Amino acid sequence: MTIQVKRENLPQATVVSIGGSVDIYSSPELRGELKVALDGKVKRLVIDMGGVSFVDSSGLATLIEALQKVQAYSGTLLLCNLSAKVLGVFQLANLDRIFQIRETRAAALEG
Amino acid sequence: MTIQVKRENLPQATVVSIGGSVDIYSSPELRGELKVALDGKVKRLVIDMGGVSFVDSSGLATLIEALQKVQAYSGTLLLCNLSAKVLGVFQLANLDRIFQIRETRAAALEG
Amino acid sequence: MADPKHGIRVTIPSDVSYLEPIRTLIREIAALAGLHRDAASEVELAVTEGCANVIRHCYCNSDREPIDLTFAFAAGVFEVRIDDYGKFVDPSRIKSRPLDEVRPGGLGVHLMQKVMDEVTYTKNSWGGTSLTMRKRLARPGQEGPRKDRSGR
Amino acid sequence: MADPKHGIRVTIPSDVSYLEPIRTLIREIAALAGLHRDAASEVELAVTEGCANVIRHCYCNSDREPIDLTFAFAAGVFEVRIDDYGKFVDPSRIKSRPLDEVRPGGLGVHLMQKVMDEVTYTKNSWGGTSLTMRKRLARPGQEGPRKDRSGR
Ligand SMILES: Nc1ncnc2c1ncn2[C@@H]1O[C@H](COP(=O)(O)OP(=O)(O)O)[C@@H](O)[C@H]1O
Ligand SMILES: Nc1ncnc2c1ncn2[C@@H]1O[C@H](COP(=O)(O)OP(=O)(O)O)[C@@H](O)[C@H]1O
Repeated sequence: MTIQVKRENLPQATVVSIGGSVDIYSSPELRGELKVALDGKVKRLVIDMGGVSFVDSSGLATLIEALQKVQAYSGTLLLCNLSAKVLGVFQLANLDRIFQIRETRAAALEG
Repeated sequence: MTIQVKRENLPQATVVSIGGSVDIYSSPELRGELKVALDGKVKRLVIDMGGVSFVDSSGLATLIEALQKVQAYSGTLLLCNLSAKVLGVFQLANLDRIFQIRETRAAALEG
Repeated sequence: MADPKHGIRVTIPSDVSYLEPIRTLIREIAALAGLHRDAASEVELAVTEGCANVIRHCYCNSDREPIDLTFAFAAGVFEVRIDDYGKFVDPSRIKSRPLDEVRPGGLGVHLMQKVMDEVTYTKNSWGGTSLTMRKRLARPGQEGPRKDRSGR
Repeated sequence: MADPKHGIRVTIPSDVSYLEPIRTLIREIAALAGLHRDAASEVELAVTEGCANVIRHCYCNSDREPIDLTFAFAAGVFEVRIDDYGKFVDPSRIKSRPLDEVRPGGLGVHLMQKVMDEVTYTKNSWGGTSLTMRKRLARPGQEGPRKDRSGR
């Protein structure tokens, strides 16, 4: 598979770590993994993108969908560990202003 | 470039270390590097293939040519550090019986 | 068949599982063309978006229709053409949503236009849509074909 | 155009610098097809040898003639076809030297035959040579398409 997704429940937040390529092929798998967290209405969801080497507009769509669901139940979604390349794609779509983005996982867990 | 070639003159032998792909595209570069050693009629030539990830019949041809030139002036040519995959290609062509192949560079330098 | 002097042509089925192999191939061809790694990543993104749009909007997610990709490089320009076998679509109708109307989707064409220097839709000779995208090789002093004869 | 249901088709110029990108692509397609890494390496070798022979013996080392590569996988078999646009050559004349007559060269066809399960030369529809090579996917229990729908 081209994507790896892992979900952990920590005291401070639920963390979903992603690795590989998040594209039109693999984003359904990410959506499924996020759905579990979103259905449980977790207060604080951290998506650790440290392992992501590629993201396309389908990947962005999946993340926007998650953000909107979290906002609908007044939770918090944070992204962390974006490579310069992946952050660049968010910036191209002005999404760096929409998402709360932290450099490290520790920073994302703190707020 | 797809190939890296380095030549060193050690007390025991001249060592040519190769990395990358030795194919119809890159073997002329290897041939050029070997020519310098062969023109100097070095007594003992060790070709360290530790970095080689791919070899095709052009690569084999280049090495056979070198072997025959070394034999013509009664020198010694040894190969070392072949990966299982690269050794497999030699075996397919029965060349493991033609070349003196050593597992390590140390063994090749000793004989 | 593509004019072989101009690089490489690939036909894939309209199956999203082929996009990862295509991105890998782009990295290799881009290296031959002397494109910088970051620029190559941008071409990977643009081609993924272009193919995704063909798969979804032209082929309605069928995974067994052909998509032709043609990669060419010459004179400091890296060019990709994506040809489909559907109906030609009025290019004025192909555009992304405004960026501030945030919703899932509607960003593909915008990303292509951002990362490539030129994005053009035309009708191809068999009546389908041809998407041509060009990227200029930056910093001509530092970049360039890996070998002279690769730079055609 | 290749039948897209059967995988992927690539046209490259007869330029040896394209063989490394093609090997990388083969690794990716082989992964889609569920081919073991070692088996994929063998396909890489066979395709390199097949293309090298087209470049040298069919196109006399011209680097701007077309070579078509078609990769297909179905029913536990990975198939590669290499098509040239030269004259069809009597297949009985295409053979390597005896292994014990050691000299530089004359091993390509032997290596192809060793690593592939089937190697066949036929005349293609436009009068050139078509080299078809097949490799069976070993250990069906452990191997298989990465996804059901990739296994076409
Ligand atoms: N190849 C295509 N064929 C037909 N219509 C297309 C094509 N590509 C894009 N479009 C149209 O342009 C719109 C914007 O595309 P895009 O920005 O990629 O966002 P999305 O595909 O997520 O809607 C699409 O919704 C579609 O209407
Ligand atoms: N595509 C081809 N077209 C014409 N002749 C070929 C082709 N491939 C191979 N041959 C013939 O078969 C011979 C053996 O090929 P091979 O085993 O690859 O060794 P080499 O190419 O080094 O001679 C070649 O010398 C050539 O005469």
